Amino acid sequence: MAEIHIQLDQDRCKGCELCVEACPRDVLAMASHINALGYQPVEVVAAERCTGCRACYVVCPDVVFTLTRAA
Amino acid sequence: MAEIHIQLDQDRCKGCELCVEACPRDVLAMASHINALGYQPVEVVAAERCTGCRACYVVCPDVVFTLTRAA
Amino acid sequence: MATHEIIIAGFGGQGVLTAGQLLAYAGLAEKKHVSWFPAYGPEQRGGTANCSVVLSDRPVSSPVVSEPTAVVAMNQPSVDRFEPLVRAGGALVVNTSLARRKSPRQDLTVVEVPATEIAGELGNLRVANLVAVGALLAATGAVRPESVLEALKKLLGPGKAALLPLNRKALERGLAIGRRLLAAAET
Amino acid sequence: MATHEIIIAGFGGQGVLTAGQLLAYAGLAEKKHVSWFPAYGPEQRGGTANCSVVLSDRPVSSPVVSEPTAVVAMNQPSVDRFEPLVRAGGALVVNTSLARRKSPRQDLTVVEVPATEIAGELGNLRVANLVAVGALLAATGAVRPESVLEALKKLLGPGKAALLPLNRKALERGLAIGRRLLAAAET
Amino acid sequence: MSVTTKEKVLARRPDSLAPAVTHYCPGCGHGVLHRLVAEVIDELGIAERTVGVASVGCSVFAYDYFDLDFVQVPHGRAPAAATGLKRARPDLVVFTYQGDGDMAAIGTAEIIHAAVRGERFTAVMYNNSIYGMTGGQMSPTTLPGMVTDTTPAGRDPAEIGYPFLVAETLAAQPGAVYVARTRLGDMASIVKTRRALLRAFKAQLDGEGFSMVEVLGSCPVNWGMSPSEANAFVAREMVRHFPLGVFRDGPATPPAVAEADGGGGRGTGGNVSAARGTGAQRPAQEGTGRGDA
Amino acid sequence: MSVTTKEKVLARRPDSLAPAVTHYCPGCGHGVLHRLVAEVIDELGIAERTVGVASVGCSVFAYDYFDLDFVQVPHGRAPAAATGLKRARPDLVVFTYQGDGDMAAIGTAEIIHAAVRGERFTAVMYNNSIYGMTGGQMSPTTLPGMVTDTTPAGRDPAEIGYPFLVAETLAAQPGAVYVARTRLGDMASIVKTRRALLRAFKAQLDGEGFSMVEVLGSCPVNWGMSPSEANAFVAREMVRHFPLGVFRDGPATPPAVAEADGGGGRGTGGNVSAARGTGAQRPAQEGTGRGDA
Amino acid sequence: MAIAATQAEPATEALLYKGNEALGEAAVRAGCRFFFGYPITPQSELPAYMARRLPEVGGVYLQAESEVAAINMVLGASAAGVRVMTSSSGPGFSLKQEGISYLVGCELPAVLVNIMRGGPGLGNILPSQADYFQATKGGGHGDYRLIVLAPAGVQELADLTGLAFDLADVYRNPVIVLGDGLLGQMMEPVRFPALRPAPDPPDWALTGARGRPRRLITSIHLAAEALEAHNQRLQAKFARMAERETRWEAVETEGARLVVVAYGTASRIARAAVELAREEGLPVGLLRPITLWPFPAKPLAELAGGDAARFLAVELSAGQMVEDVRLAVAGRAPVEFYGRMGGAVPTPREILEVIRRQLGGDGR
Amino acid sequence: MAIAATQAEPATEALLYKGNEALGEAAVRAGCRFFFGYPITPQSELPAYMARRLPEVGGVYLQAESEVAAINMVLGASAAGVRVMTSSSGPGFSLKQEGISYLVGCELPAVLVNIMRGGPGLGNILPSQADYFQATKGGGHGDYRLIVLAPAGVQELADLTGLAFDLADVYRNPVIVLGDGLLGQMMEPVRFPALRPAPDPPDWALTGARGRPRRLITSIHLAAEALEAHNQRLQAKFARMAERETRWEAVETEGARLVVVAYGTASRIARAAVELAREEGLPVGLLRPITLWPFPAKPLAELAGGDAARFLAVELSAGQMVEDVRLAVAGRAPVEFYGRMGGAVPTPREILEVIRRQLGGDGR
Ligand SMILES: Cc1ncc(C[n+]2csc(CCOP(=O)(O)OP(=O)(O)O)c2C)c(N)n1
Ligand SMILES: Cc1ncc(C[n+]2csc(CCOP(=O)(O)OP(=O)(O)O)c2C)c(N)n1
Ligand code: SF4
Ligand code: SF4
Ligand code: SF4
Ligand code: SF4
Ligand code: SF4
Ligand code: SF4
Ligand SMILES: [Mg+2]
Ligand SMILES: [Mg+2]
Repeated sequence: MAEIHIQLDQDRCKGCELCVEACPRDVLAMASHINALGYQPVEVVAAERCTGCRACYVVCPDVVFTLTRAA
Repeated sequence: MAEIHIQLDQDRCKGCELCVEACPRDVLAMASHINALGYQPVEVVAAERCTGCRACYVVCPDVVFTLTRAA
Repeated sequence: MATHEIIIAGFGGQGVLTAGQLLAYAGLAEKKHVSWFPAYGPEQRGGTANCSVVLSDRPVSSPVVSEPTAVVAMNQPSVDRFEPLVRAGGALVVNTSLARRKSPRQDLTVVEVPATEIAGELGNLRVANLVAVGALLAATGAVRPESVLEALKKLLGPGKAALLPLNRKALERGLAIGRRLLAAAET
Repeated sequence: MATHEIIIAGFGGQGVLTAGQLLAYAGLAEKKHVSWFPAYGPEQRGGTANCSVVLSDRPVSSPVVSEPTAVVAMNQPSVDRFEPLVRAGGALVVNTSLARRKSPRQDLTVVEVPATEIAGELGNLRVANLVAVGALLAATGAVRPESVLEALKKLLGPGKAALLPLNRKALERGLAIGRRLLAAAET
Repeated sequence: MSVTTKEKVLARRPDSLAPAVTHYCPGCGHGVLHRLVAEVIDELGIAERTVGVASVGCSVFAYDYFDLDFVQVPHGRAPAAATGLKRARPDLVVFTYQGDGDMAAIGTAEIIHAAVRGERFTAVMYNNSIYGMTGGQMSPTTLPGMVTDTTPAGRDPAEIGYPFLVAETLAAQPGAVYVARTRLGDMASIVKTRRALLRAFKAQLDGEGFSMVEVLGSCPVNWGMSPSEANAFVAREMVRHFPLGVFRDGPATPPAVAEADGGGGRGTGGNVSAARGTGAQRPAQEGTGRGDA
Repeated sequence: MSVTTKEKVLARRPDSLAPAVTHYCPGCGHGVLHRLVAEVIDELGIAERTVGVASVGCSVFAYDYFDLDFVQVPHGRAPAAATGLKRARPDLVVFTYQGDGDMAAIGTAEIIHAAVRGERFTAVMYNNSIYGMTGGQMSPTTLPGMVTDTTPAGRDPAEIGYPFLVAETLAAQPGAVYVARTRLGDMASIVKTRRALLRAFKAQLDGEGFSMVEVLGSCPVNWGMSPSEANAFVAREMVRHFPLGVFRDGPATPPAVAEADGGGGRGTGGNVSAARGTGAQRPAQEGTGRGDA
Repeated sequence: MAIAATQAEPATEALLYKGNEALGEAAVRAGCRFFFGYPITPQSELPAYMARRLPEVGGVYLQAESEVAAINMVLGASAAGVRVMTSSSGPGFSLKQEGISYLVGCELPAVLVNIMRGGPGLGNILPSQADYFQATKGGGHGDYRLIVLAPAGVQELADLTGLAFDLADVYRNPVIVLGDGLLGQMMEPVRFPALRPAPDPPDWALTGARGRPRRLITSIHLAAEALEAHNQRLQAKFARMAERETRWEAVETEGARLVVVAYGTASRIARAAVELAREEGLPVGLLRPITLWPFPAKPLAELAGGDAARFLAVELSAGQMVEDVRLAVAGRAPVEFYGRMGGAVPTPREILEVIRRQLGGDGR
Repeated sequence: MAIAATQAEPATEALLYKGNEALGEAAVRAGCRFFFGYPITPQSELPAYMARRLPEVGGVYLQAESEVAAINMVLGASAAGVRVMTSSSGPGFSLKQEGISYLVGCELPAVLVNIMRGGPGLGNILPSQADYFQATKGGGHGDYRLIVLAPAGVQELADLTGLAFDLADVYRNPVIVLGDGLLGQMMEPVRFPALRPAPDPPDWALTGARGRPRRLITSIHLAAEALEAHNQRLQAKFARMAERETRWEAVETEGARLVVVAYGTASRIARAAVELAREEGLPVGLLRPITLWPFPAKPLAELAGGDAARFLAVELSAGQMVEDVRLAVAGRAPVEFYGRMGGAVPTPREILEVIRRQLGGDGR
C-alpha cells in the first residue's frame, strides 16, 4: 500500500500521541528528538502499512497530517 | 343571611369594579361619590343577599373587604 | 410682556400637559421662542402633574419656571402650591370646580372659572383644560386663540378632527368667561 | 552583600518558580527580608517563566529585580535575556544542558553546570532546578543550604517527604560542582 | 371598625400585609398576588423569619406593602441577592418578588443559575407580558402580535421570536424542586395560585432546592383595557401561550443522568452526595391551557 | 513539501484554517473543533462572507487560527455581538465560538435570548466542564464530584447543584431550529460532530432561526490527565451527564402554543405572521448516553 | 467624513420635539440605522421613537434582554461598519461600562446616550448630573477617554447627536451624549438637517474576507510592549481629540469678575441667573462647556489669568465638574461650588443669591 | 467597632504568602465568612484560597455565574448583616459598577477587591493601575465615594484588608482594596492577627422581624427632597471619612525639593528609585497615598507650601492619580507625570533618570 503519502508537519506536533493511538495499523510512533515547540513529535515508522483511513488526521488537534494517494 | 358582615375600607378602593363582577349575588355596586384616592368606591347595596362566599375579598387587589359571620 | 412663564397644574388625568403643549405649539406658530417641560409628583400612577411653558421674544434661558407670570391651577393642591409663586402683577386661573383659593392675593389678576363643570356641560370632562386655557388667554394674551386652535388641529390630526368643534367651544367658553370677569374687574 | 537580587529563569516546566520560592523561604527562616515575584511570557501555556527573589537585611523596595546580583539561567533564551542585566561582580549560573553562553562577560562569577543531565543521572529531570540552586548558593552564599533543605521539607510536606533525599542529593551535587568550579577559578 | 370577638372572621387582611394603600393602578393584579403571598406566610407562621427581596418594576415598592423585613435590589438581580441572603442565613425564609421583565429579560442568568444550583429560596414572578413600570415596552413574554410602546406594529415572532417560557425553562434545571405557572382573575384561579405559592414556600422550608411560581396577571393600564377586560385577556389569550400547570414537583435531580441511567450510580470518583430519587419531572399540567385552569 | 497534481488529497488543512500554530495544550480538543468548523465553512463555500465572533476563554485567540474576518468580544457576550453583526448585515454568515464558562455561566442570558428571538447565527460551544483559561475553576458544567481549583473537595451537587444542560435548555427555546450535542475523541464521534456543525450552518443559511452545537471535549491540563485519558473521560463520564443527541431540528415554533392547540390558529388580534409548522421538538437522541455515540 | 454635512444641509421647518425624540430623529438623519436598547426612565421615549422610526428607513430597532447585551450588540453592529446607537440612564449605563471599555480598546465607533437621573442606586427618575465622573473619567477599566457632548437644549441635542456620529467615525471611538431627565422630557422647537443615507462600511469593517486579507477587531495585546504601544496610539488619538474637539460657549465672560461654569440643564438655569445678575449690574459671565471631555480648560485658564477673580461651578450633583474647573484654574482664583442633588433643581434666584454672596466678598 | 483589634491581636509567626492568598487569609481572620466571586486573572488565587479556607471556619464560598451576580450576592449577604467580600479584575470590576452604586445607596458594607490588569477591553493580565479613576471617582452612577485602600506589599495588603472590613462596617459603605497583578502574585512574609469570630449582625440587618418592627434596605427615594436629603446624609458621611480616614506614608519628604508621588506597586519601584537618588545625594522624597480616596491632599498641599519645588507622579497608567496631585498642589508647584502602560513596569533606574531630569531643571 505504498500509494498513500503521509506528509508530516512535524514542527506543529505537540506530542500528544492521540494519532499514534488512533492509527489502526501502527504506522506512527513518537520520535526521540525534540522539535521547535519543545515536544517529541510523531514520526512515521511503517509507511507501507498505511491504508489512508484518515484517523490520524481526524484526531490530530494540530493539523500535522496531510494525506495523499498517488493517482 | 344577615349574619354576614361586610366591612368595607372604602378609602382604599380604586373603583376597579372587579368585586362587583365577581359577586354572584349582586350585593355590591359602585357608589356615586369620590373617595380620598379620587375614585368612585364600591358600596354594599344588598347586604342581606350576601352568602359570605368570599369572592369579593379574593378578587379585590386592594384588600377593601373584611368579612365576618356572626358567631 | 416680552416673556410669559406659565405653569399649568392639576391631577394626572386633567390634561394639563396637553394644555401646555398647545400653548407651546401656538407660540411656535407665532414665531416666539418656546419651551415646555413636564413634571410629575413622586407617585408614578395618577397623582399630580404640572408643566412649565415659556413663550418669549428672546431665547429661553431656564425652561423650568420658578416665578411664573401666570398659573393655571386645575385643582386645590395646585392652587396651594403655585399661587404663592406667581409674580406680582401676574395672572392666576383657578378651576373653581375643584378648588377654592386660599390666600386672596391682591397683586394678581385672578380668573375663577368652573372649568370642569363647563366641560361637563359641554359633554366631555376632558375639555376642562381648554376652558382653563381660554381663561388664561383672556387674562394674559400670551398667544392668540386662533394659534391655539391651529395647534389643536395639528395635535388631533385628521383621525380625531371630529373633536375639534368641541374643543373650540371649550376654549371659547373659557375666553368669554375670562373676558367678562376681567371687564367686570376693570369697571 | 547586604542585598541579593536574584532572577531564576527557564522554560515553564523547569521548576524555576519553585526554586525561587525555596530561596525566599530559606531567607525568611534566616530572618531576612524577602520577596518573590513570578513573571510569565505572553504565551499562557508552556513558554518561558522567571521569578525575582530579593533577600536583604533591610526592607525590600522593588520586588521586581531589574539589575540582578545573580541569575540562574536554565535555558538559552534565559541566558540571552538576563546575562546582560547582571551587575558587575554578580553571579551567573548557566544550565549547560540546555544553554551555551553567548557573551563571555568577564566581570561575573560564572558557574556552568549541566543541571538537567545531572538531574537525569539522579533519576528525575524535575530536580534540575535544585542542582542549579546548589550552584547558585556556592557562588553567592545568598542563604545557607540547610535553610533551603528546611524550606524544602516544609514545601513538600509530610505527603511528599519521600522526595526529600532525592532533592537533597540534587542540591548537594550542585553545591559541590559550584564549589569545585569556584575553587578552580580562584586558583 | 374593629372586628368584635363574637364574630368569626371569613376574610381579612393577612398580618404580613402592611396596611399601606398601594400605588398600583385600579384592577392591577399585583395587589392580589401580594395578598396571596402574605396569606401563605401567615398560614405557615414564618413571618418573623422571612425576608423579601423586591425587584425593579411596578412591584418595586412591595417593601412598603409587606409587613416583613425587605431589601430592594438592582433590576433582575433579586435571585442573586436572595442567594446571598439565604447562604448567609440559611435559617431565614427568603423570597423574591419579580416582574416578567425583571426575571425573564435582564435577570435571566440569575434566575436560571439559582435553579441550577438549587438555591433554597422561593421566586414569585408576576407575568403581565409587559414592562409596566417604564410605561409599557415589550417584554420577552409579550405575546405575538401584541402592540407595545416598542412593538408599535405588534410583536412579530418572525423577527423577534415567540415568548420566552420561564417556568418551563426553570423546571428543567437540576436544582428546581417546585415550579408552577398559575394565573389570576377569577376566584378559582386565585385559589389555585395560593395553593401553588403554599407548595413553593413549603418546598423551601423542606430545604430541598429552588421553588418558583409564575403568575399570569394583567396590566390594564398598559394593555389599554378595563380591569375586567384585562383579566379576561389573561384567561383567554395569555394562557394559550403560557400553559398553566405544575412543571416540577419533586426533589432536585440531574435530568440528564436520570434519563441516561435512571438517576442511580452516578459519580465521577469524587464526593458525590447520596443520590436522591428521581422526582416527577414532566409537566403535570393542571389545566388544558384554554383559560379554565 | 507541496502536494503534486498527480496525487489525490485525502486529508489536508482546510483553507479557512490559518497556518498558525495554536497555543493550545497538547491533545486539547479545541484544535480539532477549529478544524471541523473550518472544514464545514470550506464545504459550504461561505468563507468569504463569514464572520467569526471569538469569546473569552482558551479559544480567545481563535481569531488567529481561522482565515476569516473576526471580532473578539467580552466574556459571555458573543451571542449579543453576533446578534448585532447579523442584524446589521443579514447577508453575512456569523458564528460564535465559546467555552462552557463563557456560554453557560456569564453568558447565559445572551445565549438564551438569542435562542428565544431566533437570531440567525450559529453558536459553537466547546464544553470541557471547566474554566480552562483561568487555570481550572469550576464551571456550571463541572461534573458532580469533579475536583477543580474552586471545588477542592469536588463539586457537591447538594450545595451547588448538578451541571447546567445548555443544549437541552436552548433547544426548548422558541427561536431555535437546530440544537445538538456531540463529543470529540475518536474518529466516529469527530465525524458526527462535523455533521452536526454542517447542519447547524445550513440552518443558518436557510435563515430560519438559531442554531447551536455543544461539543464535549477535554482539558487534559486542568483535568490532570493525559490527552488520551482525557478523551476517555469525555466518552465515559461526561456523556453520562451530558447526553449526546439532536435536541431540536425543525423550524422555529412556540412550544407552548404548539402544545396547547397544535400550533395553528394562534394570534392575539395583532399582526401575527403566518404560523409556521410545528417541527420536531423532542430530543432525538443519537446515542444512548453511554459514550458510544 | 462629512462633519459639515450635519450643519450645512438645508434645515426643515422648526418642529416642537421632546428632547428624547429629537435625539432619535437626529440620529436617523445622521445615518444611524441600528438601535439596541433596554427601557429605562427617563429616556424611554427614545427607544419608542426608534422602534417606530427605524423600520421606515430600513433600519432595525432591537430591544435587548439587558443593557449588557445592548452594548455588546452595538459592538457587533459597529464591527460590521454601520452607524449604531444605544441609550440608557444611570443604572443601565453603569452596566455598559465593560462594553464601553471594549469599544475603546477595539477602536469601534458608536454613539452612547445617558439621560441622567437621580442616584446612587435606583434613586429616582428626576434630572441629575451625577454621572459626570463616570462619563468623563472613565467608568470602565483601563486608560481611555470618550468625547462627551453635553447639549443644553433640544436644538443643540439634535445638532450634537449628528456631530456625535461623525466624531465617532472620525476617531473610531465611542462618543457619549450626556443629558438628563429635564432635557430628555422638555419640548423645544428644533430644525433637523436632511436625512443622510447610511454610510458605506469603512475599510476596517468586518464584511467577509472576499478578495482581501481577513480583518481582525480585538482589544487583546498579550505582551506588555504590544499593549503599551496600543495604549500609546490611543493616547495620541485622545490628545488629537483634546486639541481639536474642545467646545464651549462663553456668555458675557469678557470683563466678568465672577464666571459661572455650568453645562447642560444646569447651564440653562445658571444662564437665567446670570441674566438676573447682569440686570442688577453685577459683572458676571457664564462659561458653558459643550464638551465635558475634552474639558474647556484653556478658556477657563485664560479667564483665570484675566479679569475673572472667582469662579462658581453649578451642577445638579454633589460637585464633580468642579474638579475639572479647579484643575483648569490651577489655584489662580477661588473656585466655589453650588449644587443640588437627587432631582432637586435650583431656581435662577437661588443661584443669584449665591452669586451675590460670592461677589459680596463674604466668601473670600 | 473593633478597629484596633486587627492591629492589636497577637500576631502569628511570619509566613510567606502570595498577595492574593494573604488577602484571603486576612479577610477570614477579620471575620469574613462569605465570598462570592467569578474567576479572572490575576486574582484567581484568592477565590481558590477562599474555596479551601472558608469551609474550615464554617463560611461559604460560592462561585457566582457572573460578576454581576457576584456583587448582588454580596448585596444580599450584606443585607443579612454578615462580613462579605468579592473580588475581580478590570473587566469584571466594570460589570460590578451598578451593584456598587446600589451598595452605597443602600448603605451596605462590603469589601470589594480589584487586582488590576492591563486594559482597556480585554487587554492583558499584566500589572496596571489604570482603574484608579474607576475606583476613586465612581465608575458607577450617582454621587458616591468609597474608601479605596492601596497596599504596597503583602503585609500591608493583609493589614488593610482587615481594616477594610472594619471601615466598611463603621461607615456602612463598601470599601475597595485596590491592588494589581504584581501585588497579587508576589510573595512576601506576612504576620496575621488572630482569627476573629464572625461578628453578630448589626442592628440594621435583615434577620426576620421577630419582636421588632420590620426593617427596610433600599436606595429608592422618589421625591426630590427625599433623595436630596439622603444624598446630603451620604455626603456628610463621605466628609467624615475624608476627615478621619486619610492615610499616607511620607518617606524622606522633609526638605525634599522633588517629591515623588506613587501608590501600590508603583510606589515600591519609586521607593527604590528614591533610594538610588538619595544615594546620589539628590533631595528627593516619596509621598505614598495609602488611601486613594480620601486622597492625602493636605500633606501634599503642605509640601507644596514648603520646600518641595516640584512633584512627580509615577503610575502604571496614562496618568490618573496625577489629577488628584494637581488638585492638591493647586498650581503652587509644577506636577510632572511619568507612567508606563499595558503591563509595562518601569525600573528604578528609569525613574531615577526622570528624577534627574526634573531636578536638572530641564523641565522648568
Ligand atoms: C439596570 C436597569 N435597567 C432598566 C431599568 C428600568 N426598569 C425599571 S422597571 C423595568 C421593567 C419592569 O417590567 P417588569 O419586570 O415586567 O415589571 P412590571 O412593571 O411589569 O410589573 C425596567 C426596564 C432599571 N431600573 N434598571
Ligand atoms: C468579565 C470577565 N470575567 C472573567 C474573565 C476571566 N475569564 C477568562 S476566560 C474565563 C473562563 C473560560 O472558561 P471557558 O469559557 O469554559 O473556556 P475554556 O478556557 O475552558 O475553553 C474567565 C472566567 C474575563 N476575561 N472577563
Ligand atoms: S491514515 Fe490511517 S493507517 Fe494511515 S497513518 Fe493515518 S491512521 Fe494510520
Ligand atoms: S495527534 Fe497531532 S499533535 Fe498529537 S502527536 Fe499526533 S501529530 Fe502530534
Ligand atoms: S362574600 Fe360573596 S356574596 Fe357576599 S359580597 Fe362578597 S362576593 Fe358577594
Ligand atoms: S375590587 Fe376592591 S378596589 Fe376594586 S372596586 Fe371592588 S373593592 Fe374597590
Ligand atoms: S402599570 Fe400595569 S403592572 Fe404596573 S401597576 Fe399599573 S396596571 Fe399594574
Ligand atoms: S487549558 Fe485546557 S482547554 Fe485550555 S488549551 Fe489547555 S487543555 Fe485546552
Ligand atoms: Mg411586567
Ligand atoms: Mg471550558
